[in-house]
Amino acid sequence: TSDKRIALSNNYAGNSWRQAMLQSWDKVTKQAVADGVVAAADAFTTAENQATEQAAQIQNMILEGYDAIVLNAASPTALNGAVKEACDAGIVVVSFDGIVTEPCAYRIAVDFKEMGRMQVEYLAGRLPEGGNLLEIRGLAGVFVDDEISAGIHAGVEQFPQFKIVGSVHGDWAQDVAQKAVAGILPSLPDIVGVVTQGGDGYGAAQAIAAAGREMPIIIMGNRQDELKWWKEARDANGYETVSVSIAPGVSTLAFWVAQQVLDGQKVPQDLTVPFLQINQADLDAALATTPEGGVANVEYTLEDAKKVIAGAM
Amino acid sequence: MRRDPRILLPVLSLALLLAAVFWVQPRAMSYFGINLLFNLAVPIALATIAQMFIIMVEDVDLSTGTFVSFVACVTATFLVETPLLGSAILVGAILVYAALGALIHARQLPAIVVTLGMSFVWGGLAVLILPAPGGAPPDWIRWLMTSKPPLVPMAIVASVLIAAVTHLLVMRSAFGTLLRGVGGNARSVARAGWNVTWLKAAAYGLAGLFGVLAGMSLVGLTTSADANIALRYTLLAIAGVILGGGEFTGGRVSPVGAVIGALTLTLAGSFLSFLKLSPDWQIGAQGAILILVLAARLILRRGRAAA
Amino acid sequence: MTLLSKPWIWAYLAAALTFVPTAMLSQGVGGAWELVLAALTFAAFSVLVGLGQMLVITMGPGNIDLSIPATMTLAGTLSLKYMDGAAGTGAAGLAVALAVGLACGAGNYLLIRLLRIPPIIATLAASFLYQSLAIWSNRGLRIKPPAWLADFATGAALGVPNVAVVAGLLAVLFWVLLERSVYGRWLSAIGQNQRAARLAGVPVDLVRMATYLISAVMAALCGFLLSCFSGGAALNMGAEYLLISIAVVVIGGSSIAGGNSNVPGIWGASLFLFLIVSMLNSYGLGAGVRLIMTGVIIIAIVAVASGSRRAS
Amino acid sequence: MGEAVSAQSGVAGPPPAAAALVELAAVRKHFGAVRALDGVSLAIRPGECLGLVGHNGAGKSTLVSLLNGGLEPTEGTIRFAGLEGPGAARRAGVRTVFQELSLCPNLTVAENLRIPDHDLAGPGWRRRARAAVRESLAQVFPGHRIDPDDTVADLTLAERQMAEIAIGFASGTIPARLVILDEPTSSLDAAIAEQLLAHIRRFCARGGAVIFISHLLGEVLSVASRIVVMRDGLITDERPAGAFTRQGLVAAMGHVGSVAVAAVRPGPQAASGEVTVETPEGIRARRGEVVGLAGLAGHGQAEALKRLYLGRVSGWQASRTPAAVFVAGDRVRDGLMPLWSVRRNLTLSRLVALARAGLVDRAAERSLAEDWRSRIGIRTADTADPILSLSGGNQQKVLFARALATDAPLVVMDDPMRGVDVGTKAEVHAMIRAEAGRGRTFLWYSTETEETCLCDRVFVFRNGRISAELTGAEITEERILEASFEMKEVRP
Ligand SMILES: Nc1ncnc2c1ncn2[C@@H]1O[C@H](COP(=O)(O)OP(=O)(O)OP(=O)(O)O)[C@@H](O)[C@H]1O
Ligand SMILES: Nc1ncnc2c1ncn2[C@@H]1O[C@H](COP(=O)(O)OP(=O)(O)OP(=O)(O)O)[C@@H](O)[C@H]1O
Ligand SMILES: [Mg+2]
Ligand SMILES: [Mg+2]
Repeated sequence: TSDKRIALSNNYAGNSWRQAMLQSWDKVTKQAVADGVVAAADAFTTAENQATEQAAQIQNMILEGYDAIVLNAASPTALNGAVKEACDAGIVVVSFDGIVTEPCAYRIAVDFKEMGRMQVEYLAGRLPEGGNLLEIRGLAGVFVDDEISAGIHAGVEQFPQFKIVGSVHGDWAQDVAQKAVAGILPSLPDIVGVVTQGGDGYGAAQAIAAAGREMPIIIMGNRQDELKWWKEARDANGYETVSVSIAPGVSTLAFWVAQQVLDGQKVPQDLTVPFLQINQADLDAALATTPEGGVANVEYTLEDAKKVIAGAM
Repeated sequence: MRRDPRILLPVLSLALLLAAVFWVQPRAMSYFGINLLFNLAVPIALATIAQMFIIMVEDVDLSTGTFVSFVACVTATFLVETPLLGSAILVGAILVYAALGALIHARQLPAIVVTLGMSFVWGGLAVLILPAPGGAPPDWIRWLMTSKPPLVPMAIVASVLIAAVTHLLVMRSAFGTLLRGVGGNARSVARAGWNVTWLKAAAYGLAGLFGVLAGMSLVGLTTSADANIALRYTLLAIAGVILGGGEFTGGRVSPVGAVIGALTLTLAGSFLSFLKLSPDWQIGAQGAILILVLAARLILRRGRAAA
Repeated sequence: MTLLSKPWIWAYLAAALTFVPTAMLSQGVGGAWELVLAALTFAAFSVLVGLGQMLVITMGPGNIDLSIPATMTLAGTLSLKYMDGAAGTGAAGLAVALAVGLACGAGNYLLIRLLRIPPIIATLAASFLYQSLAIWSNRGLRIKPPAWLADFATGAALGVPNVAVVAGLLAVLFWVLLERSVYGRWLSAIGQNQRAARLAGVPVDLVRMATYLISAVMAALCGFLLSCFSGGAALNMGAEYLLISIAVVVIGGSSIAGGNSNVPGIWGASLFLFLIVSMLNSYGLGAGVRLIMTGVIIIAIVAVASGSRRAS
Repeated sequence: MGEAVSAQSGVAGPPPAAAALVELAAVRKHFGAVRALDGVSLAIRPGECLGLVGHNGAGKSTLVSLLNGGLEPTEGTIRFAGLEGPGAARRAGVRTVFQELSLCPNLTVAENLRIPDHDLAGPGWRRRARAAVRESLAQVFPGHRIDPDDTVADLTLAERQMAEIAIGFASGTIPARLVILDEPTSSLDAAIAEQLLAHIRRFCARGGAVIFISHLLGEVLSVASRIVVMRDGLITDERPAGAFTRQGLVAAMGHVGSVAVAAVRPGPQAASGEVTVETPEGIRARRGEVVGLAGLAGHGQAEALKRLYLGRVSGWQASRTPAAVFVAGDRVRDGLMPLWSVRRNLTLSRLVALARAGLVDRAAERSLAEDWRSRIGIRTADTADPILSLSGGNQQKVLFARALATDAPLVVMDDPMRGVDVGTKAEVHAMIRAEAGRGRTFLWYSTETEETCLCDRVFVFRNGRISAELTGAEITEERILEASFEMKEVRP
């Protein structure tokens, strides 16, 4: 595939997760280009997080004549028109994280529902008698938000000793989450746990500390500041929790999958990647490898990709 | 002589940009290429026209984007499942727009606040209709938006049509002239015995109508909708009106210019992605190109003043 | 002149109206006080950007600063990167943030003035550049603020949150500036009729530049405090302040047509915007309903406020 | 009283005799405590040209708004050829040219006809509008240079006023029967104004009626068939035009004494003071001199003044003593701050000097405003009143006061007496002379030759260039007119 050109279509770059994703892509694909595995692997980001803009971006990639497009989609369905056009033009489309439903595309999906459900399961293990939960959601109207939230609610159904007494939208932005939590806290009864969508744990902890409440179990989202806060709390009073999110490096997995498809390998349309979970025991190791202010990450190699593909066959 | 050459500037900047795009990406110079470059401009052009009707009466609409998103959600759900109810909702939305225009004038409310408030309302309704992305367009819209007329791509046909119809409506018809008069000097229109409240309602109603068309055509292209799908259109549409030679005050607008402005903005994005900049700077480059296009406007204007 | 005829009173009434039902849900007096503190804290950030935006909006139609979020992000990012969490760098960090604000403001005005671009578009375009700069400079890594700065931003003096004290003092300063100073007069004149202002000897260029500088510096200050408050600068941290900065100005009773502005209303509107979200969250309403209610209430406030203004 | 009764019962009965176009019966109009009109009865019949005069704030424009249907009377009735109620004025063929220009600047001249003519619509309306406007322009202002397709914003002030007048007289679906002209000649030069007067005479001879409001009494005397004098909201005198003399008219308006044009010729120091102004066009002025710019309207005088002013006063700094101040003639566009009070409008140019440590000294501000209110006779109860509640002429006085209240050595005036009544004019002339005597230089563009003749030195403009420089005894109406029209008459 040394003459093939691959493009990354990304819809958002405004948070640390996406920045880490772009960096992983850059690192791995640069090496791949240098090794002559592919001819080019260019990354494109739209200025605003909008399906329409990303659709235009994909159309431009078609015009540019890329052989494959690796895609983190702003919407699972709104890009189907553009993706279909790309497929029709003979382009391989591999979507990851934000996947698309268009059947001709490949999907590297994260089980967001499971990511939500397992948070409640973890809490059930820690607090068998249950209690009240606060849910921090993402951006209303976005697929990921809806999925994780659905998973959390499924978890609460499974473990009926828990009750969600408050739910706020943090828009996946630290400051918004902190503000929303601070606003709802006064009206909440005692809460035993905070279920999140990733990265909002630190803000929630700040708000709860400011209100002088007892610290509930906050599910973390693999951000370095969260891990650090967790470590400090653990060292101080043995605080225990779990951290879960997807690794931004999943973009590199998508890259290798695209490369495999271009190479003529048989690849199933639907692949799954596990999310990256950090338990109490892994905390120190994870913190050591996570850059200051960054996100816990793993990058994938060609071998990893082959394993994932083989596993799905 | 003392005729307005304001349409010249948008045309020139579009031509310049198009030349640049063809230069970096010659493959774009084809039926297929032009269609890809411009088809997403059609809903933007319609939204820009909607915004233009509001700017024409000296107001600004901060809800264009959420309104188009709302319409898209309705189009992708109700209009497919229960076409009658769907149409009724859309007509109702246009009437709401008209009523807002009347309210804004009758009670002398600042349009920017009312439309800001409405942007929350439309956004909330959209989230209620579609909590997660989904839906599908009615077949006829999909067919219309993907049809391939001979010789000239659909995007161009549609743009020309939009420009021509709105030009006739706004610049040529007696009614359009009256509406522009409201923007130019509402006091004297009122003194001449017109009911300015009605006229404002009409301008807003037209904006609503074109917003509805924008949302419907958008779903035709994207094949599904979500509550955030067109948030960007608010600023894009304002920028389009200004790029097209419009001004915020005095009822000075140009429908043809607005459509060209929308095309220019769409093209600017494509031009950038053909340049393959580092991802760090891709966002900044969008700003830079906006500045360049507007600076070109200034240079052209200078040239004219010197001549 | 009765209290009811003040255009800003409605923002406070609305804030009170949203406070009471929320406080009723809360756990006793302590809970209500907690809500007050939270409201003061978070409203302070809105006040900071709102004050700057108000000056810009006072200059009349077409004048809006859309670069506030990007300026906040850039100032927060650069200043925290400069301090790198080290002790004893607080003043220098603040200086860096304010310098970023000055630079952004100067950039905005340069585009507006030299290229004669309408301010809405100029600040929008510039904001993309600032955002890119922020990404390029730190790639979204969240660097922690020095400990004492973080403590200051989250702390309180005599029970009042420090950030609220800062925003309160600045609001007083802005009130004096607008109501009593020559600059305020000039600004108002420009907002009413820029051409006539120039012919009456108002230094229009100076005032306009100063205004864009002030707006950007306020955004930078807000970005600095916010990133100290929330434990680091994030690339998307200013996003919601775009609409908020405009909303607090107009809900606060300033005339959007320019030439007339209103400082007390900014505080009222900022409190209201925080409290309404709290109220709707506390009552467990979903995002859709929450958005709709917010919109309807905003419209209702201006409708009532303008009705009473005309009646008086 | 009897009239009011018949007006009420007249709705059902036949229209009253002599078919008056408009009839006002005991009409009052109050704005809060201000009694703008305090019981006015008036009838206008076809073929008549009614001259309406009165001091600034006498209530003339208020009367116009009532006649036009724009305002509802507080008391009393108005009937239009037997019709009453909203839209009656328009249906009766009443057309109005307002004191403040009221065209839509973003439309073309022809398109502006659409605003007053409600029935102008349907296919070909633009062609019809163009034809009607072109015909009317040719009739009223033969030799004009306005194209019906010109955008109004691109016209000079005089051209805009001409266009608006032409639209007032243009043929429409409802023909014009009564045309109300509120200070129509205020920005026209003498030659164009004469064309208008001639047209009014023709129009009335054909059976049309005109209400003509002006502070230029010569015009009123020469065109009106009947003159009505107003004072403080009341009609104080009403006679056929022949029965008035200029002096009599002035007396009837309530101005006593020195209204006669008193041209105090330059003091000795004026001729010898140092040259303080010198422009590329060739305008020169000395310290203490009153220099006039003359010529037909729109020949570059206003532009030259603006260039000069903007060149001297930077947009980047302000000082206690500005290098120059400007008095605007087009007050809505160039002068007023519409949201402000009279006081704030008045003190705007002197703010730096009124401030201490950047803050405005409000006591000093109030006393400055009060001082000028009485000095220049601004008719308002309180300087805290909004500027827009003042009559047009009084607003103009505020702008005057704004400029004179500074210590600027150069005062640039762009047709500043527009709409100012005779009495005040004389006072302002005297004030200008006194200030010049104290060393200020005045640059004064005026559309009234009579005023230009008061200057020490006059530059006549033609086609954007100076065609003559006149001084002292050379300054006569004939010389100015000559130089306005003849290019060869360069420099004596
Ligand atoms: N603004 C956004 N728009 C769309 N998707 C987003 C957005 N923010 C986060 N995501 C998605 O959410 C998932 C996990 O991101 P996460 O919420 O952990 O990041 P984040 O909390 O926004 O990061 P940060 O803490 O740096 O702000 C990913 O699938 C990512 O693509
Ligand atoms: N909207 C208003 N509110 C309050 N007072 C008003 C208003 N309009 C007019 N007036 C007052 O009514 C009086 C009559 O004003 P009007 O404009 O009719 O005078 P005028 O005779 O036309 O004077 P001029 O020659 O200066 O134009 C003035 O005292 C003016 O201040
Ligand atoms: Mg987050
Ligand atoms: Mg008048």
